[in-house]
Amino acid sequence: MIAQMFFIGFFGLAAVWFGVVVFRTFSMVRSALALLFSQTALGALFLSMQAEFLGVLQIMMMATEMSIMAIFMVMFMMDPGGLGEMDMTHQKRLSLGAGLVSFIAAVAVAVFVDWGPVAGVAPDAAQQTVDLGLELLGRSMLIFETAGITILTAMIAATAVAIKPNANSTSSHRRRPVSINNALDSGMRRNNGRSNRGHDEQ
Amino acid sequence: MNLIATAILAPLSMMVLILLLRRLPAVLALLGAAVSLIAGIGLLSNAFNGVAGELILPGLPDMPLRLVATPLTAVLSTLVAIISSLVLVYAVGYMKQDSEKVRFFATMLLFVSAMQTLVLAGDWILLLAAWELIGLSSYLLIGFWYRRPGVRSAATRAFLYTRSADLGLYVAVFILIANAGSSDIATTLNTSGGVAVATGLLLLVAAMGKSAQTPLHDWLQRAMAGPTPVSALLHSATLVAAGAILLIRTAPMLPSETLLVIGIVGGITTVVTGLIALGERDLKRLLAASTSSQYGLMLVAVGAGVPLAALLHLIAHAAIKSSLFLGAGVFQHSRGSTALADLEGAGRDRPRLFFGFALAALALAGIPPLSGFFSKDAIIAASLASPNALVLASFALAGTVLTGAYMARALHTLWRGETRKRNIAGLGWMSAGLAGLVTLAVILGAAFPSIETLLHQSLSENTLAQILGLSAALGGLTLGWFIPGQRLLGPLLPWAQQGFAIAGGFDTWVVHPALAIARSCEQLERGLYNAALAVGRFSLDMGRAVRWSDDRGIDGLIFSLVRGTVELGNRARTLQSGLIHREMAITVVGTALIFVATFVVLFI
Amino acid sequence: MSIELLLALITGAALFGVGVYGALSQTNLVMIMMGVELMLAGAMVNLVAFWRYLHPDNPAGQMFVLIVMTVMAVEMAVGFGVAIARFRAKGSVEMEEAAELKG
Amino acid sequence: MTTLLLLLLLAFGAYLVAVLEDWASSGRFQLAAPLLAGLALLGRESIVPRKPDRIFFEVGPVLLLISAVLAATVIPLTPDLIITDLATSALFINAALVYVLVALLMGGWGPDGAYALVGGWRFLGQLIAYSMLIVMPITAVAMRAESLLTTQIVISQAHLWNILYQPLGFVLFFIAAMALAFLPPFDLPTAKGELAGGVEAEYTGVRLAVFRLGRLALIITLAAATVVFYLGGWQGPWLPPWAWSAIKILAVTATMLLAGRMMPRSREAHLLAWCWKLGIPLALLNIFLVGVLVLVFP
Repeated sequence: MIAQMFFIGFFGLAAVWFGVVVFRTFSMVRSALALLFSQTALGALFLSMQAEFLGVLQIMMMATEMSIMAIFMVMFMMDPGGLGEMDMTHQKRLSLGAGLVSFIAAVAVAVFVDWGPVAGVAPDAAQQTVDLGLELLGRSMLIFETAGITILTAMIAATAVAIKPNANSTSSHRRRPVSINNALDSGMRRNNGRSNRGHDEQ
Repeated sequence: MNLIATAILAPLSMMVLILLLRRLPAVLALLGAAVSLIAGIGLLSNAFNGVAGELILPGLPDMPLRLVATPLTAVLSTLVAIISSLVLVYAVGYMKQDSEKVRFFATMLLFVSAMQTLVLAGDWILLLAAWELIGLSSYLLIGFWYRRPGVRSAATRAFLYTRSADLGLYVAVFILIANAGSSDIATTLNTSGGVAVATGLLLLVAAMGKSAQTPLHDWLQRAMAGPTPVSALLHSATLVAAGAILLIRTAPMLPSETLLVIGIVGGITTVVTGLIALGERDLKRLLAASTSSQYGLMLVAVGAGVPLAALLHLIAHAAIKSSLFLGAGVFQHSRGSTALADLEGAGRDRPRLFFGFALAALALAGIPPLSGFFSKDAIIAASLASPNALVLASFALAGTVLTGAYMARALHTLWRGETRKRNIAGLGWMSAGLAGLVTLAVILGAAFPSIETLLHQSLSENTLAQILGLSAALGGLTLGWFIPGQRLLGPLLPWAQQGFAIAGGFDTWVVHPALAIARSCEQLERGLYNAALAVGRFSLDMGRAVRWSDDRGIDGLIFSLVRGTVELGNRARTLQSGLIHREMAITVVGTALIFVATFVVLFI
Repeated sequence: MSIELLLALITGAALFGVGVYGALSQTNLVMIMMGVELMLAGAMVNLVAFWRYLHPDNPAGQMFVLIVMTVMAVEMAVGFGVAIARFRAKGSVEMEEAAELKG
Repeated sequence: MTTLLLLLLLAFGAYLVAVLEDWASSGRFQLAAPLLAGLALLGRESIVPRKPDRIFFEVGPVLLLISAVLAATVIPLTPDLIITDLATSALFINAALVYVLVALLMGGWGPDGAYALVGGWRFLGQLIAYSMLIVMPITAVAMRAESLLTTQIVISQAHLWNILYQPLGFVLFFIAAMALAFLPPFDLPTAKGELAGGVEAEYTGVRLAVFRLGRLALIITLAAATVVFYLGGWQGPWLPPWAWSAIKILAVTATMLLAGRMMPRSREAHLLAWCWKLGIPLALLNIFLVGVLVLVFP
């Protein structure tokens, strides 16, 4: 019990700290990976709350997601390395206020609401997995299927949005939209402080 | 009981494989059919050893889907497997030129597996599903050459006919399940009384649709638009057979009144479609019409209370009719058309093929010792033995005579006339399939006693029936050979050639009434329209009066209100910046306000 | 009222607050998405905590967490699709410059 | 105790893999070569490039090693020689191995170098290609074992090994495993020829040694996972379980090392196209077939 309490506190602290780091650092890759570690700490938190399947799943999924996040940062930010140390925030005071207010409100709810009796023991991991499987393919199959369809739709929609608009008409060379490779190269270029010509004409 | 699963899954998996690989479809299709055939034979041997298999899959909560291998279903599934594999062998040759083999063989396999499911189904729900699958795949197959003119409409027509008749099956099944409280066919079979009569009639409707009984016989002839192997499969052992199989399986529960209705419908069908066949100008359409008439004979047998005879005739007819169709397909390839006028003398080109065709035709006419003889005699004997022998027997005999007549007509046309020989691609495969089927058609008669023992029933030997049947068949043959069909029909000719549209036909039964209703509706519409116009005029006058009063007074009020709204809107627009972060900030603040408001409302 | 539950809930609240701050304060689309992810993560912590300490016998709670993960993935996919499209069109994903939605 | 033993075994295996790899690449079979190379690396000065991202630069190699070792903790060598018998071991292996990607990203970003950077991001594309092919065959395996426990999975193959029960899944998993361990022909992140070593380019001395060690551990772990999932784990006649495990693992490792030697290096675009257009449908087909087998022939 004590150990569980300690672990929950520790991993929760780690998650929050990394979450803060996400918005404190200048280097975009750092912030993406900080987000990753915050999510991983959450996975560990789930594990210490005996939700084994969820914990492992969280740890597995978030790694890929956040790495992709990182590469997008590198592609789309003007200063992914954070060498320029430029500030990329606005309406700071309002945001801080909103964050604090929501935090305090949530904590207040958490403290003052009477959560009723607390269950001591959770079913063991294998049993949990079996139950979850039966639940997914049994009572809440419809929800599960809907989630799957939703993901599929999102994939298709994202691809459709992201496809290069005029892929086949290479006639106007100078007004060709910026392609991902150029973005990657330019990200690299900015990162290294060198400048290689040849992409600038495009 | 993995044999059942194999019999169904083998074609299905092969279909999936074909669709995945998109390569060498013929080989895979033959493989699937062969495996399913082996499984079917295994089932049959089990049935001979008295082992009745059952495979129960988890289905609806308290109605599991089940596949059963009783002797009857085992025999049927073996039949389906044999016919389909031989037809597939033939199709390898027939489709040699076609560019879309993948689609063709995949659909055929889907069809076969659906039919196996239907035959082996042990409960109504699975049977319904298989029924629908058959309808779908037959639609796909009939419409296979969907680019050719008329094919699409033919496919759609066939689909709609069967569908509209399927309603009967649905209602019947729901009644049965609701009545017996279980979806198992065996348990539902011992319902009786009024429910049995009603469901029997409904099932009859479904069967009429699927096996093209009058007045729903029209679609079958149009369905000739599909490739020949398709029509061979459709007509012999699968689609059309489904109706008869349905009635044969439910025969134990049908009361006498329903049986009489069934018999009469079958009888009418066999005569009417027989006449149509006599008047036909196209070989395949002739065969199609004869199919309906043969199934009419089976219904007569069912109506006479001897489903066994119907089953035997179903089996014999399956082999015979498929071989006839395959022969017709060869002739079609050699002459490039199926019109009898073009086919004159096509038989002389290939005497061996014609010999096989003729054997099958004689078998259909019921000449001993070919298989048709025994089954037809069984039917005639059954009709003679039945309580209302007068009606049924006369129908059966008439059907036999007509059968002989149009078969002889077809043979006559094929034999007379000059020969124009032309080489055909893939003749080897085709004649292989044809030979196998003809052999079946010839020797199946020998297998009937064993089937009777398998089903623990026996047919009453009746010499009178044999004499009558034989004489009827011979008479029909002579008539058809020596007198051309048109003359034979006499005054009936025009009706027969338009498929007895007045005697039946979908159009008179549905289309004209629908049109009449539409016309009356249109009249009503017109009246309403005029009334509405009158009301409109009146209200227009009212409106003029009101506007005259409106212009004074009320407008001022309205306009001021409008101005106020517009200004409010302009103020609101400044709030809406289009910048994501500001929008989000507004959202958050708004949510917070909502929370506070609810809190206040709830607790203070 | 057990300390573990309270700790977990406070963690969730803190993550949510940080997420709100990030989503509001960042100028870059991807960073905003990070903020949203953090908010969702806070929600997930609460869900798991409620499942574990209030209804450990009901797997529906875990199912709910799975759904939230799905939502995260969907949000990533669509957000990045939009980001790519915008970067092609405008050459940046700075939200300060994106006022096309103004009506 | 078990932990210590297994870690020693892992280190020993890594050494053997190093020998094998040296043999496969240079053709000379000498047991001492890796030792000498390691000593040389330890001895050499370890340079820190200009303007690095210090944290990532240091953490990268260590994280690689850690993730490999973590994945190894749920792999049973004998029925009871396993560190943690998680209830979701089969999933946990993936979870641990995904961090190989993170390690490579860090190692590629940390040193401020173009080649390393390209290598690191390349591996991201590679992951998007292979990860599905790691997860879906494992799904099929778990379907047959009706459990995620690695021990259960091994026991479920008592009568018929999965390599015969679902060969398709084995092939896919094997290829994906090679891509995960960035062995040739999938060694995009550390391509010697085009990227001058890619992620490894900027590392020297101790860090490089740790990096290499982690990579070796990764290979041996993947081989062990293949053995557990498809080759019946410790099962086998006559010999004791641990011997069978060792033999199978070494055999699989040798196959992995030799398989890609002769092939040209694959481009990540081609890899993606192949994996998503061919691999994933095949994996789905595999799952379908296994499902039918499990249902029809229980």
